[in-house]
Amino acid sequence: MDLAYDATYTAFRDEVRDFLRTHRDRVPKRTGHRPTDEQIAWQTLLIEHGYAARTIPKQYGGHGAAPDILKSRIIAEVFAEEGAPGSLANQGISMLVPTLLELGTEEQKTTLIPPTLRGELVWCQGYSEPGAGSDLASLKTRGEDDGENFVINGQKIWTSTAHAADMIFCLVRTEPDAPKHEGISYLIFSMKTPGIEVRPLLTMTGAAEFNEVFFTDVKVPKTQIVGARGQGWFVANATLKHERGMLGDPNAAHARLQAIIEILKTETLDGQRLMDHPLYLDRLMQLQARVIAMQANGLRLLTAAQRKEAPGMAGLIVKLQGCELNHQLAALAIDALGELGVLYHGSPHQRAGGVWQHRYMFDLGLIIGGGTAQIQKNIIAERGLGMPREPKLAPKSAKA
Amino acid sequence: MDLAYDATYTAFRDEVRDFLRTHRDRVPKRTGHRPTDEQIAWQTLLIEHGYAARTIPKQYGGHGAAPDILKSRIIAEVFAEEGAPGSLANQGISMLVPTLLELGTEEQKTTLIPPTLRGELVWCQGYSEPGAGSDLASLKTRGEDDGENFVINGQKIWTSTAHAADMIFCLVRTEPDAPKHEGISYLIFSMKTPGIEVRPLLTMTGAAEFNEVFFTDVKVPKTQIVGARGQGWFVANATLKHERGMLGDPNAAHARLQAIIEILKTETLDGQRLMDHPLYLDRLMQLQARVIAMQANGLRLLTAAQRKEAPGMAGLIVKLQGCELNHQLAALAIDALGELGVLYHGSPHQRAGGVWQHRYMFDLGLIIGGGTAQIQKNIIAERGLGMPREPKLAPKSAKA
Amino acid sequence: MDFALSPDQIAMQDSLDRTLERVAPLDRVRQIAAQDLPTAPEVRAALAELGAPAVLVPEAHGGLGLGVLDAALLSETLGRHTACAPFVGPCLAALALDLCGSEGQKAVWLPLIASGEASFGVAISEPASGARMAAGVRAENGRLSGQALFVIDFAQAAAFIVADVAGGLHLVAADAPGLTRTALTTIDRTRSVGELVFGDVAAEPLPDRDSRAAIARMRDVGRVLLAADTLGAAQRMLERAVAYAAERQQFGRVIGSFQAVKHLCAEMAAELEPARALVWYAAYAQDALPAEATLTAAHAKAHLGEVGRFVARTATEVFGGIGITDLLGLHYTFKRIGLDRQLLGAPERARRDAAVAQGFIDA
Amino acid sequence: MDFALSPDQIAMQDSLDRTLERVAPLDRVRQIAAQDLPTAPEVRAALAELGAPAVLVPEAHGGLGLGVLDAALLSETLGRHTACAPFVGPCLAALALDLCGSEGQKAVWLPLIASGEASFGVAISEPASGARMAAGVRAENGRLSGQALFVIDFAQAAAFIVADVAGGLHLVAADAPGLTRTALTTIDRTRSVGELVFGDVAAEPLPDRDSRAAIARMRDVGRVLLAADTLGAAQRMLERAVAYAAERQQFGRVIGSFQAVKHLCAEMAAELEPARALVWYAAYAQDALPAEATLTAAHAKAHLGEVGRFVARTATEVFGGIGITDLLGLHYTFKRIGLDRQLLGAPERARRDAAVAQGFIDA
Repeated sequence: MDLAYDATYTAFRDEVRDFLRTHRDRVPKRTGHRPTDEQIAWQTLLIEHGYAARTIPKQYGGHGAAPDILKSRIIAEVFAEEGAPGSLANQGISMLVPTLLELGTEEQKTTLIPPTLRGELVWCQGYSEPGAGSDLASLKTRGEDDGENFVINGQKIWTSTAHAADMIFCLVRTEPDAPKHEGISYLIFSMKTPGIEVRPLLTMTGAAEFNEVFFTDVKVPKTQIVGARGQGWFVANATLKHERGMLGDPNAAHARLQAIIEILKTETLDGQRLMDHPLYLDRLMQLQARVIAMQANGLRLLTAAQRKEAPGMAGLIVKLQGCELNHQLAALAIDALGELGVLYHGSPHQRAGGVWQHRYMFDLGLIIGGGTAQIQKNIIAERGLGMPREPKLAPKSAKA
Repeated sequence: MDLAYDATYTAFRDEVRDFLRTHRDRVPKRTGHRPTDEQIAWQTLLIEHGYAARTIPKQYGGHGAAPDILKSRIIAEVFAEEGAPGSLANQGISMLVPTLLELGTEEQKTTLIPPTLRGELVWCQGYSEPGAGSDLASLKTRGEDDGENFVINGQKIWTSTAHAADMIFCLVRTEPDAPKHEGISYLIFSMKTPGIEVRPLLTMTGAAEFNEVFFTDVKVPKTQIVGARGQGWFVANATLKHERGMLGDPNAAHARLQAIIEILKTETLDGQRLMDHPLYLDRLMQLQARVIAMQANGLRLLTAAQRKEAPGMAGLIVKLQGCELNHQLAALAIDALGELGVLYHGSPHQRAGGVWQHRYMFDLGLIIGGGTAQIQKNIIAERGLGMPREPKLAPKSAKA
Repeated sequence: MDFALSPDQIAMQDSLDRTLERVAPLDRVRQIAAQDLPTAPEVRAALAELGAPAVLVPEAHGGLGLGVLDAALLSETLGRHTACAPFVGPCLAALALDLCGSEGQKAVWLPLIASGEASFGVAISEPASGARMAAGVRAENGRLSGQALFVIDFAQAAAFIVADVAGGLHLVAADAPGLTRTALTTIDRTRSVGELVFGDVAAEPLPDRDSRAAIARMRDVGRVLLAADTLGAAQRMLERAVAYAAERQQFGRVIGSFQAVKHLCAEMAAELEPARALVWYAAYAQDALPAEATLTAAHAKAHLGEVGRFVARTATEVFGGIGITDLLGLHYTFKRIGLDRQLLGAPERARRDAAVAQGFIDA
Repeated sequence: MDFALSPDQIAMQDSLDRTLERVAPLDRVRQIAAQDLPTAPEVRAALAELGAPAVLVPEAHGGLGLGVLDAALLSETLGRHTACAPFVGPCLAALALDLCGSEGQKAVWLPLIASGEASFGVAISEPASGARMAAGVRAENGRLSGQALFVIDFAQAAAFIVADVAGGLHLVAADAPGLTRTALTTIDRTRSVGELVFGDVAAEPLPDRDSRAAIARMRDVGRVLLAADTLGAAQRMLERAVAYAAERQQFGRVIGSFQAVKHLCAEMAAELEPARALVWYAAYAQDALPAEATLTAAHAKAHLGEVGRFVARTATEVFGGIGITDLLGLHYTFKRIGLDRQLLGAPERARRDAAVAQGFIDA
């Protein structure tokens, strides 16, 4: 065990820091779902220097560097320290690009990946449906084969950037007679295709962070498929695991913890600093131990990745524990702030833009979404501990 | 809502108190599992005055009063206030007697109930087996019919007073070919019958609070049965629900809370009274709220019983919440006492005879035993909330 | 010895329940919550018609002269329906006037409260919860200056009952010169809280000398009413979760047949059922057991704050994703519970008060 | 940048694991726990042979000169097997002697500790946990009076390292005149703690002036070792629960196929896995990151105290009734965790120390 970085990496850290200080004037403002020209230019610059799309081959618009997990981590750390926006993060880049690299045709790779990486081509994901959440494979959106096209009818939900997206990658049941996992295809098509309607989906935070997408006779050429017909479930799963790993980031928890420390140092109750209130302090310390534990767990995963070892249990628990920890941090901030903690919607005296309430609610969505806590526990028990799967049920006829 | 007692009951309370003060010299010492002559005399006196076996008919050795739940409660309260031992509580009195009253023959009632009530005849319960805990109906102890007797072979566990008992009431599989709930008989027989071996079962508290009982060709006349052959499951269930209701008594929780308050007032840490330590005080208050809530829930049940209304959800949650609360109280006492709280086995400086550690461990057994917390939750969900039962499993052959 | 609701109480609660089902269904709640200020004249009118604001006003002044338990049962039902109407404010104002008001003040205001014509806001957050941002109101020669935060039932108030830092109580008209009123928006858009800034404002003192005791009673009764509000909201969330779990299918079976989902629901029920008894007991104690009033009110408030948070979160989990959307409106109860938790003393504060009430520590 | 155990560390842990499996199986643990004082000469000998007591002794004095992480890995394995042998005491004594001892003291005692010939008890409960019963040791002119409670590795100690109330450290022979030794029996009968009463006892001071820092380091390292002990014990309970759930049948299926049981196991694993990383990190920090040493040790101790309690209870629940009997011996780990939690600072105390270490509050 040695948490020091060797000289190569210390130098690399300096290099990244120098880059950011040199190009400070080009740092774009943060905006909504669709990158601005300024952001696209910044992303292009990052790719050029290897701070974005670092390991993606040059012919597909990436930087083409050899994978080096430590360098990736250093990039993320330095960008965070300097408060600079890092590589664009959207579902096209995090989910579609890896899928295409693994399973796309050469034409799909050369035409779609470069503009996606630059941020010019924005994607949304069409997986979940109102009737298919935890049990995603039961999805019902149908694509009927009319010879040339799949004619799509149905509905998707939780489609976060649908209103801003150019294209969608979408799971559609194209083989209605096949077993449920074997009748799905992974289709990609323009959001401007006739028959698509996007409706914003208001959530408890008060914002429309998601959308519902309705398809009525949407015609998609049969060539616009990734992988083979009926193989969409397996195509999607290759990257779903990637999405799950993104949730529960311990650095986010660390940042929240620091913000709460500031609250406890500055806010008062009956003239007494909240930090001198033993109950809040004790809860803060309980959560700090958890944050440090999750950060240390993250270091363990980093080392496993460097060594190309399987992450094992340390990886399986990240989403469950990380999302819960973030939620608990938000709860502490709200409680410590008392009545100030329930102010929202831009109220006078609202603290930090109402972010704690927003997080408390949004994080509950994360605990529920992307595999509920209940499903996560099944995975930990079955894959991590090797416990038996749920036994098969008797056929419906036997129930009565 | 009116928590005052009317004049009849106030007078009754005085009467009970007078009785106890008048007969103070006859109060017996508390002892082990088998009542002493002194205890039997006290119990006989209590029955005579209607403070024990109050509603059991006179011809079966009881006092023969009409049921009055408030009076029963007052008796319990006054005995507790005066620190006097109340009616003997053992499995014969709490479980066998109600069963015989409901389902026994006239001869069983007249010969067995009176000495049981007086404490002269001590019983143990033979229900659980090593392989049949939550799933009690799968019990395997067999009673083969040799014409005249059931010849019993098998093993029971958790038989708390087996070493001190005169007799056992015991569930035995007498109809091996019947469905599992319909092949059991409820037998009663002497613990002196040849072929019975009792082995103490040491538990984590360090005491042998239970026993294992082994049967080898134990011959029990076929007449020594309560209810019909094969009906033992239903005979036992008539009183099992009674046992469950006994656990989780809020008055016990209240008494523990008072004891913890004393600890926090008298013990110090670095010279500071524990009560002035906000973390222990806050936990104390959290648990006090729960104690008061369970006491109020108990009042609700009392009123329901008076009105002969079904207790509903308020009754279903008592064991789960009450046992957990008692366990949490023990945990608080241990934590507040710090290293003093882990002293045990008669150590110097041990507090209150090590009772807090004993309770912490024994209560965990209660949470687990008599229907685990998991089973309790199934019951609350299914009976209380009307949620669906566990679906039937596919037959084993379909699993592979 | 009887620990149960009377037939009258059950009927009153049922009647309010049916009325709110009719006048304030989810779609109406959604409209109200989208407004700048939460006002729903028809809900307020329906409540007035049922006599809800009259519940704690003495009969001599046109009220129903009922007890805190009755008020708590109404509050529970309001929470159940996330009803948008002043209730805690008028109730506490009626108590303050009845306890400390002059005969003239009582004669003027109590009938108006009882009829629902005048709503009141109450400004007792600083003594009840502790002062945030060093807020506090100072009284000198009948004039008020300073700041009162988190005033309950702020939006529609004709006047306010205001506690000063010295333990005095004052009646201030909403349009008093020098008074600046600022609405504060919380997560819960079905009730209104606000801020009062006093720039040398003329106020009528409530003349009875024992105003400290009255503030304590307002705090205690307010805590019971908020605990009851949470009870109703949480009970509703549990019921909805159980109903949803009986319908929603995943993996070829209703999710309510999964042991994990069943146990979540069982845990909610196991927490809520004794909490209900605690709320009843605390409410009853306010009138019948004065020695236990402060203690039980603090415990009810704190405990329902914790149980409510647990149920709000757990019920949402049973729903899964749909629970966090606006589609089923579950979040209105979630937020109602969130606001209840923090008003008039968060759990930590209330527990401390419970300890002080027993003499375990000094105030 | 590498956050993993080295092959040597893994081999060392495996080797101790196999040794304890052989010399101290459950039946032997049961015998030891039935003794008046927990002593198991063969376990102690086996540990000495593997070099366990030498782990923190510098190589110059016959030790292995390894780090706190290595010691923690050994401690984890000792907890896993509820091993009965002095370990925390000798480790902390070696630190004290190394940091504050005279050259003579080091030359005499460190080799004896390393070889396992001399075991040490340490009396630092009062500075580490806070004083119960107003205990404390006062030093005057090289003589000690007063009382030290909860002395670790008490039974087999040749000598004790004792902290006085002024922050000094002393070495006291077990047979020093005027010293009264009383064993204290805890729930955990696999380790010994005791009480020392000093009636004007002659003691050797450890002469280095920075004994306060040494006491802090003993406390921190002791906390890490106890946290590691809990980690090993809890991990073992989880593994046993999972194995039992795969075998035990109820209702015609193994109980491990019930979602409720699976989720209990998943929750234990989800709590334990990051706790393991925390223990590693804290142990590493003791040698490599001095600025974080006190903070991370306090957090590891407190967090493992909480996680350990949760796992001890939950694993027992998975077993059901058999878990609370002596038949499978699960309770030895349960009690080991219970003692770890309270020694050298219970969670509340350790968390407070963590806050002080960051300057959030004054000591």
